[in-house]
Amino acid sequence: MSYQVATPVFEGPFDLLLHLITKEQVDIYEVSISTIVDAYILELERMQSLDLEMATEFLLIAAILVELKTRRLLPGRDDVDLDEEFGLWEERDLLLARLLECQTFKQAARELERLGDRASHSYPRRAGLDEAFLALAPDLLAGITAEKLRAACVRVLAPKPPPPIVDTEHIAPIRISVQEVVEGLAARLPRLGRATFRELTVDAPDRLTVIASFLGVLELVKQGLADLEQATNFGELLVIWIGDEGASLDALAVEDYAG
Amino acid sequence: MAIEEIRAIEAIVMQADDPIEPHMLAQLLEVSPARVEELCAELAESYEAEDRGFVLVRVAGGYRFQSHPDLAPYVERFVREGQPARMSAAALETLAIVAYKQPVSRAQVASIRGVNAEAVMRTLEQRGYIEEIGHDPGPGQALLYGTTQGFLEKLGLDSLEDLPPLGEFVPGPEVAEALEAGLSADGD
Amino acid sequence: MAIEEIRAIEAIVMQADDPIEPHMLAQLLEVSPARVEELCAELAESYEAEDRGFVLVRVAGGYRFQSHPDLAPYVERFVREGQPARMSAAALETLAIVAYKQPVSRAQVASIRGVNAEAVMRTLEQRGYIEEIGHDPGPGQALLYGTTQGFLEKLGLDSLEDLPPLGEFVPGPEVAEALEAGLSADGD
Repeated sequence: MSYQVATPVFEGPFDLLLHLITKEQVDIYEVSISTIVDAYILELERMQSLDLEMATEFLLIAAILVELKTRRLLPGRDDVDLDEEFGLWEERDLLLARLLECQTFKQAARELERLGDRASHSYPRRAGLDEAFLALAPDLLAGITAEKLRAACVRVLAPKPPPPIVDTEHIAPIRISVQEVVEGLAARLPRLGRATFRELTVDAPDRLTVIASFLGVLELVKQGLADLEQATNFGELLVIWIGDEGASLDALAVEDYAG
Repeated sequence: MAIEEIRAIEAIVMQADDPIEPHMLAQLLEVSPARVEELCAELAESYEAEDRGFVLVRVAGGYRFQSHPDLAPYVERFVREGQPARMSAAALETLAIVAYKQPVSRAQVASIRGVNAEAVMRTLEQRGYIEEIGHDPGPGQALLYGTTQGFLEKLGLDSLEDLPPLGEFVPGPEVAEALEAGLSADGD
Repeated sequence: MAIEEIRAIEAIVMQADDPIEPHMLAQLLEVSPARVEELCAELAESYEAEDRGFVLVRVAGGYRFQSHPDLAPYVERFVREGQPARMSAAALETLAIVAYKQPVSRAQVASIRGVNAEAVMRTLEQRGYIEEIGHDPGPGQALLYGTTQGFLEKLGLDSLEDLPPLGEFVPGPEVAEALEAGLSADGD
């Protein structure tokens, strides 16, 4: 696969999508999955440690796109489950709404920057009170003892209590460990030799597991144990084992995902 | 001959190190806040008319003296501590979300941006742009964030109402169409 | 129409925290110190003639704006009614960090406290409890702060070594209580 795709650094999945759609003026269906994977791997290489949350978000969107794309390629539309179809449209609309929202805040950010730039040319007076008036100001140290000072310092330096309950309202918990998935794949793939991504994830219980599997595949590619192939732009993603029989996993690299 | 109130405002604002609120000036001068606003507007105009090197501005809910923006090249040479580092695009976008959606939790910001917001929000907090302003009353009790006085000061705004309406930034029909086409189930 | 140099002097002196020496102004304006003195005298006269509430004075070897002596009663009232009378928790914590961690930069204090320390440190500096004691040798050359002699005297300490040791981080009863309160449903 090609690593020559010149991509700017993307701040997140929306950034990449917005770039692909608005800047490059391409139909997202014409963007091959390998382009997305390439861009993603480039991002991985730029990152010291992988932000699992961001990777998941990225792949969630990639998964929706792949699903949309596959759907479009179905030979006949008679066998399409209407409920599934509606679900897909809903996801598409949701994605569109999120992209528009993201784009809105990008514009708002530019305006904030402009306001800040303009304000930065005018320097505020902060001199405060003259000595003559300072003498009249209440003594803030009145009643402050060395012991109170020590207590205040300890208060600041003491470890903070954890927030009451972790706020996860909008973020689905990650229940599967990518490390487990990588180990599972490393056990299965050498026997299979090659398998489509769909085959590998056919019994995945939920989308998150599919995403974790995708991450796992990317990890194997990164470690030179697997390669990805896509026969045509619209073809299925093929995972090929290229590692030795008893190839051992780079435990450290995998920890990056898990940790 | 300037009237006493005008002179008193100049004297007090000269000694204040934060924008001083009209109601505080009104209390010190024993006049109505409306009268203070009137006098301050008069003062600001007189500096303008006299082509002074400073301005009296209304910012973050109060009045303060600032150097005239024209003269920034001279002042920049003097200011010892360099201007704070420019904000990254990520920081600006996060700040925009907090400014327009406040009170807002970290998770909500992350959900809008599609990326983890923790590090960026911590930086914004340390740099004085945002602060914790409460807890979500819901079951999660998530910390809620909002913008600070310093945010208004740094952006030269009197209040949050002076932020341009978010509606102005919604992408135009051509962008929405491009996005829609890009995601359309029928492709092209 | 005021000339550029006059306006530049007004701008620089307005935003400066301390009196500015004529030779510094001369350097910034690229004119002679004598010319600066001339322009400043002109400015001072114009404020006098216009009966402004502030004056431009030569003090401690430099120029600065002050409120007009006539208006001292208003400023005194502002000092009594418009200034905090007690040390806020944020101010006390900041002062404690500076006392125990000196020399320390503003950014370091912000990072330890997790919130911006600019305004609080400015107040502590103005009140004479902390002061600039050097520059960070690293890139950026951040200003480093420490506590003053006056601070030690007010606390009845001979030297910084007399500050009670922080000791192990065994939370005292009040900290344990605070932690518990923080964990309870309604937080603060």
